[in-house]
Amino acid sequence: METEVKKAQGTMVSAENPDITAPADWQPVIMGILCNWCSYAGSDLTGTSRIQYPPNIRIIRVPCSSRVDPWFIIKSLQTAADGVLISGCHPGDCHYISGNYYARRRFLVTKKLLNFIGYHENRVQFSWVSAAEGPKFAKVVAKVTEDIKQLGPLHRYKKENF
Amino acid sequence: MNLIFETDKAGLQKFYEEIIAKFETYAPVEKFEKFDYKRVSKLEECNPDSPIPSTMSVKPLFFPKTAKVMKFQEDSSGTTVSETDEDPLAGKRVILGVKHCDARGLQVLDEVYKWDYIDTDYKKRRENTIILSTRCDKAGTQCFCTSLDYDVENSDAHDVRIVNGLDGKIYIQSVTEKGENFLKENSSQQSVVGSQQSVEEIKKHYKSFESSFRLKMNYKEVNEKLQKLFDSPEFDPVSSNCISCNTCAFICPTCHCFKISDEKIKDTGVRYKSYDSCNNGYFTLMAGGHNPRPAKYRRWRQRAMHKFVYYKERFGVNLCVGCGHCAISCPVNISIFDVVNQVAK
Amino acid sequence: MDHSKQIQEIASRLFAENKIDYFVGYRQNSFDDTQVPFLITDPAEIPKLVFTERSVFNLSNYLKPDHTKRKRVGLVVKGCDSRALNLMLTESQVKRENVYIIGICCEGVLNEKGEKAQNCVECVMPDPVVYDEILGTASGKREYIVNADIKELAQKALTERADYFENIFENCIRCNACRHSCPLCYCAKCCIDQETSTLYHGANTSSAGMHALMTWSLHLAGRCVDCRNCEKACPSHLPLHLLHKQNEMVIYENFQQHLAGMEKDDRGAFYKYSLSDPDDFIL
Amino acid sequence: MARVGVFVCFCGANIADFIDVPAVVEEAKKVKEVKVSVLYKYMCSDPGQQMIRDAIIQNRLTSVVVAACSPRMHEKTFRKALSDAGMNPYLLEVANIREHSSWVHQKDKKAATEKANDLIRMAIAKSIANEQLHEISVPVTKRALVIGGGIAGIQAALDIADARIPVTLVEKSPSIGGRMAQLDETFPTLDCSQCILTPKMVDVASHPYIELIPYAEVIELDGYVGNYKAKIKKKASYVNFDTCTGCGACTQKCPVKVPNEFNMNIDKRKAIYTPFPQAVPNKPVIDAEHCTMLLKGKCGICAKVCEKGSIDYKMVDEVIEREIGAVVVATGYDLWDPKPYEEYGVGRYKDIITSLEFERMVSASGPTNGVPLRPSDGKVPKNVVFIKCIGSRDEAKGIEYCSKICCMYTAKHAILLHHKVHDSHAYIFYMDIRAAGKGYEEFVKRAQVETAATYLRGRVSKIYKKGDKLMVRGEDAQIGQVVEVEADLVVLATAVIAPHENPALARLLGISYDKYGYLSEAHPKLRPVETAKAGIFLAGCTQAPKDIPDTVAQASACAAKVCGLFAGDTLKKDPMISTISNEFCSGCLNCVKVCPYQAIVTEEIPLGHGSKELRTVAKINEGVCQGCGSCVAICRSMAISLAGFTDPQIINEIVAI
Amino acid sequence: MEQLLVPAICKIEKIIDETPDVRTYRLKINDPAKMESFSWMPGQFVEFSLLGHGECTFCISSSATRKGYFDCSIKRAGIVTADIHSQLEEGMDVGIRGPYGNWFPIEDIKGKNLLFVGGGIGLAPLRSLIQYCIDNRNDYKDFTILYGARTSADMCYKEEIEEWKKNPTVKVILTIDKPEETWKENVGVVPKVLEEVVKPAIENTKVITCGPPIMIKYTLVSLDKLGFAPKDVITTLEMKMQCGLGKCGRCNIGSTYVCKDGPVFTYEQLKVLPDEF
Repeated sequence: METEVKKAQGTMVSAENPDITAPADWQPVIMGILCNWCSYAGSDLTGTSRIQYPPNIRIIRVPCSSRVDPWFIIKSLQTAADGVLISGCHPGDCHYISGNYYARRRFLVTKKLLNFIGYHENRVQFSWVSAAEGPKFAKVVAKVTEDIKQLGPLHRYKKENF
Repeated sequence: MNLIFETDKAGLQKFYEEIIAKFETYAPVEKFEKFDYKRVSKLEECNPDSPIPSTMSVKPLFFPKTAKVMKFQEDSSGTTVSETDEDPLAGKRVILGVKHCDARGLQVLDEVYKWDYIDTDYKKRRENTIILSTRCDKAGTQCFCTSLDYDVENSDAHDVRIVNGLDGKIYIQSVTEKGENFLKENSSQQSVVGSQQSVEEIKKHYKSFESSFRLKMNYKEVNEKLQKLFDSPEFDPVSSNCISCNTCAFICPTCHCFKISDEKIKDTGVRYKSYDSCNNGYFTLMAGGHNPRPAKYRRWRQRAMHKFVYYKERFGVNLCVGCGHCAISCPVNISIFDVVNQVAK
Repeated sequence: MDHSKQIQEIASRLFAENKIDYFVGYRQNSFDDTQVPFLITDPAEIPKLVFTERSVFNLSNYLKPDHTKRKRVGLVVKGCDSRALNLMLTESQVKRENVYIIGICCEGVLNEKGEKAQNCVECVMPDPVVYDEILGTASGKREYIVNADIKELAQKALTERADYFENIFENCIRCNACRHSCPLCYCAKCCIDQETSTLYHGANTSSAGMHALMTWSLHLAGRCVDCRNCEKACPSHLPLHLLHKQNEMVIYENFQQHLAGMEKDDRGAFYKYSLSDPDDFIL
Repeated sequence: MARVGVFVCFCGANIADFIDVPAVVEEAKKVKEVKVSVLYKYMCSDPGQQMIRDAIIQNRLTSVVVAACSPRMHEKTFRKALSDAGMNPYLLEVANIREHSSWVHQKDKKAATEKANDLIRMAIAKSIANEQLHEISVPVTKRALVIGGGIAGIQAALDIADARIPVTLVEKSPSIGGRMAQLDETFPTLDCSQCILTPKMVDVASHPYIELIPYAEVIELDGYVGNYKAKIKKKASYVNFDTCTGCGACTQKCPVKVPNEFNMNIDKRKAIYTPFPQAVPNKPVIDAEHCTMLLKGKCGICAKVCEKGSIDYKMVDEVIEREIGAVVVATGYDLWDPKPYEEYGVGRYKDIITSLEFERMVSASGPTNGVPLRPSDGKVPKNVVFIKCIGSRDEAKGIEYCSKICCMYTAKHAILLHHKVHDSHAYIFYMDIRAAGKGYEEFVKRAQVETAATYLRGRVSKIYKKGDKLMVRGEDAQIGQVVEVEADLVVLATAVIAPHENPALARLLGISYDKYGYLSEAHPKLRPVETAKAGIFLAGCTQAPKDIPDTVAQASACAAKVCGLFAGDTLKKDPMISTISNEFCSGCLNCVKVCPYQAIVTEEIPLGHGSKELRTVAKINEGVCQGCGSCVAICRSMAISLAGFTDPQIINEIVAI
Repeated sequence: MEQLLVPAICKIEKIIDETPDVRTYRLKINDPAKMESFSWMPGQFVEFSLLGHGECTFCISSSATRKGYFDCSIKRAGIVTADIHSQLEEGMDVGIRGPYGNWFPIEDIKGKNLLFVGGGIGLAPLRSLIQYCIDNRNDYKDFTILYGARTSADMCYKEEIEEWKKNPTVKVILTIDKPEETWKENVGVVPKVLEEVVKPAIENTKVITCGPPIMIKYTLVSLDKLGFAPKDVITTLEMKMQCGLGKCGRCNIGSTYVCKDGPVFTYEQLKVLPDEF
């Protein structure tokens, strides 16, 4: 009921927790960590193909998804990010042979653990985007952005605002 | 300074309720199956008569596990330092259910904090706090407060003490002037002013309390022996199963070592002061790699000697107050009582 | 489950044959029926050695402190302890020839309240997986049971869970007892303590606690053997097993029923992979 | 303190139209480490680079951030600008504000500008933690491995060997020659395939710098550019090549007959055989699957007739190792199996054949001595229908791509048919005629005019049997009518596909392949012969369908690449690799297990300062490490750091927003 | 306490490269009033913070008799010092708390012959005292400065040493551990040169020494051999410190707080301390 009122007033109300609200024009910050060989190349292709996607993502380049230590995710969630997207090569396509297989295991456990301690599962998402999948990258970013917009701003465990 | 009220369980409840309604009150609150001093707004939330292994001492209310020292901001013109937010522990407040040993711990800590540079924050917190202690009826398995250099019965570490008498009587007694004034202003209407008889009653009851101790030692002898035992080989075996965690120091009511650390995000940062422990191998590690206390037994020696010799030497009071918190919390049940007695055997 | 006599005999023999420098077992506490770890170098102290269902502490932890590290050690291990030891062997922390392992077919130890401990109720491997000598009767591997607390928490609403864990992280005093009591936390310098490390948080706030405990539990994911040394060591009595059991469950269910330290040379779950690992959570 | 220079590129209108560049420049100035922040139309141009060089010197910059296109585009260019100004090139960071902002947020200038600001802030923050890095030089083994002995492999091997670089050429079948050896004449010149190929094959066999290993496969490849170690399995041939003279007595006397795959199974060969008369090496091998001696232990005729005693039934597979510096992969192509075209009666009607079967038939040395014959009755066909795009450009049944060569060889087949059977007539059903290439269009014209072949634009919908003829029903799109052609023989121009072994080979070599199984080049335009793995190159159809001239060109390009790689005594290697701190390493050695390149070894170091006791720690082999960072993320004590992507760099990026 | 831990912001006036790994930072507190009231005695130390990186303890290496600034000489040894070296430039801000600790017994050594024995970066606290004594030259008798370093490049305060050499009332003896081609002064470790070259008179002499632990150890032996009474030998101790206020417990040696009761001790005082430094 209260939620409805807030929504009617143009306030964004989190689907995760109705106590979390934000102005209607609130924009999330999404930390994107992409592997150099597939996903970063894919995101470049999105650019060269001029495929438009929401501007909320901030991209960090790493050599391989296996470089992604779970604390990158935790640190991101503790600082500016409202959500995290990590993307690598499709299984079998890893430039470094097996990196994404190791990464995949860590990602699953990290995602479930974060969810277990109270982060919505959509806060942290993963994708495989190959160098050829420019359109897919745009789609993934759009989906993740939309998901996180539904969840609203992340407040818990944020580094205190100095 | 010997205002005594005699009351019963219901009266005491009322007395507590009144305080909680009126003041910023802290009391033992059960959390994860142990007691911890937390802010309370209702009597039901807490248990001022918490059982003895309370684990957490009252220390964090005066010396918090982490405190902001300052904030700083850098920009192209330079650096500016600013004070932190208001100290959340500096207001007028009352703490209920403090054990005698815990209260004594604060008294002991006062010495180091008022020595030379005065810790004004600590001082303010102390001054603004009224401590209502509850005397234990029975000693815990690791308690040895009566064996040390202070008089538990006549301790003035608390402002007001609450003693359970026999046959359901409860005595509320002021110990300090601060306590007396507090009692005068906040005495429960139901309370009956006690008499000389109640003083006797309290004393009598103390005897039975004293006799319930499992651990007893001759403090004077131990202290004297230890002074000469810096090089004792016994420190090694007594600390052999120590796993070098910092539990004992962090929960000790009188351990006061801390570290200063900065945390910076972009151009703003905060300087924190947080607990540290001499059991930590890096504690005395200097830049360049020199470490005066690299081995575990050396760190244990420092801990034991500091508690039983050095502090006494310097400030005239024994740092250990015999609360037994460390032994209860120690994952391998090392008791400082055993350590010093073993070394000073 | 009283193996005190046998252990005393074995210890005497090992000392007599000069096979060990240290023996690590348990000793009765003088004031109640609990036991503490007991390190001896002097055979005269052997009669104090005991082993009963009160022998709780995971003694593999004593293979990491400096004074036993490069010595020959005789060690008493239960099922879970031996799994930890197995991983320490796999991860080159202990030389097999330096430890003489007395494995005990565990019937479960008791918690503080005198009941059978939860991890023993849910134990998958009560028998030692690595040993030189075995005491008791092996009962074999049991079926994996999802931790009851995890199941209960998973039922709760997300925000409720978040509040619950925030409370945990808030109450952590960062004493690091959990880490020091864990046999698998043997790093020379812990990443959380390294002042050079980006993980370092000097502060003791809930976000720092969350960061530290999460990092810690992820470092133990696929390695934790559920001995619960950490939880018993925690002075704040935090339910640390929740984090580990959650990871263990996810790993067991998704990665070929991996359980840490069950087999010789079996790596932690994060140091291997399978082509058939779940992929459906990835967009 | 760090002194950072920020250089923002307009990229003409590419960036400036969608991002408020001057505002971005001003925003960057707010970061206290930034000493200079400027913009320019084209940062990658000479004046742009000059601007960077000048600013570095004038402002004593300690790191440089270029906000422009993707680092994958111009990182090298700008690094060079830095080194030209005397600065370590790895102090550069590129903020990708074109591909990641201006091009993808063209409708929201405000958001694109904000994002650009953040990306630049992140790059500045990262650059502050950048360290000076220096290229690593590793020794090279100057020997190339060529996998595949078709025309691509032959050409590459010869070109490399001519540069006096030793080459090991591995071919899986008993002879080199590949697909080209099966062809009759080649378009557009109609010169005889064998005539131009055989001399090259002989050259390979006799070249002092080429080691030819036929009937063998590469089974393992370890190491890294310049320092690979290959394991090659030589399949047991049961014939001692050293003593065999290739007299052929054994093949004549062998009683076992087996379908001849070289001739597309049109005729039979023996169980001991040379694939074709001009084979190189011209030595027979025993087909272990069919030899009765090997299968049942009876027969042994070949051994009896061999004067040299070269037959050795006890021979086993042999694994040999070669240290090599570079690999050229030239595994060629397969042909698509047209079975899914059921409506054509493929498999039911014997007189429907594939183009390569037709090719073998018209070959002078082929099974039918150069005359096409109907498989059903052995008669010479008069009306022959050729159908193109069988499998190619057919998403439903086959593959999406165009096989590139079918238009040309079908035209060739029409001409050859005309040459061999003068009174014949060719009907060609086609979708398009793709004849781009030197002399190609003319060649198709020649087929249409000289042989009067009937080109029918349209798909064939059905083939059915009528008497001993095949009725081909299709649409002639030009007249918009259904046509039916009575055919004696139908030839299907089946699609070119990647060899089915390619994925396994790619995994073995550590390179990637596309969804069709073709091996992936590093860049489709600019690095068409390299793979993403340094030192491995691609030649011929293994990368994509090609005709012979293109294949030869690519093979020569590979050779040039290999020669370039071997030009110096050492190789320069990217310094972005891992290093392990002894101080922090706890010696769990999980990194050793995780490393995909076996780049981590162990090392014994003193336990403490001056201690005699030792402890084991992990150590990176600089030459082998490829910088993936797998070990970094699994190292619990954070002892490993990956240059260029260190924890402080990444954390700086994360907190910079 | 928290306020006591808040540093004053100082500007770096000048950075002097002393040796490849030692730099002297000349500092001035931004607030003029604070700078005015900032006074110290030779031997005292400050807590120097590079904000966001941490705090380190350094002695003040100049004398308060030289007004308007103070020097800290910093050797690159650990993480924070490495950051200090790599990040700080002239004109930047740092935090300073202090001065803390005791100082050299200025009054006790009045009217005495002074022998300064320094090694490496150990000259820093001595420099403060030397400057002080030179500025009050008449209060003291003979001055001898013995300074040793591993190599000539590792010598700190080279320009100032030249100045001291020019001063006729100061005797300067330099030594390096191993011979070097262009080196014309003594070669050999400090204790050896002390015994063989300096041969100091014992009468009415105070020795002030500071240097790396190994040097101190053997210098004390030499001084003993030469017949100096422990009470006439003064040194300063290096100990891990954090607060400088006698609270954090890090610098405890027995019941002594090095940060309050030290860092200056006589050899006599050191002898009774537990061996934990």
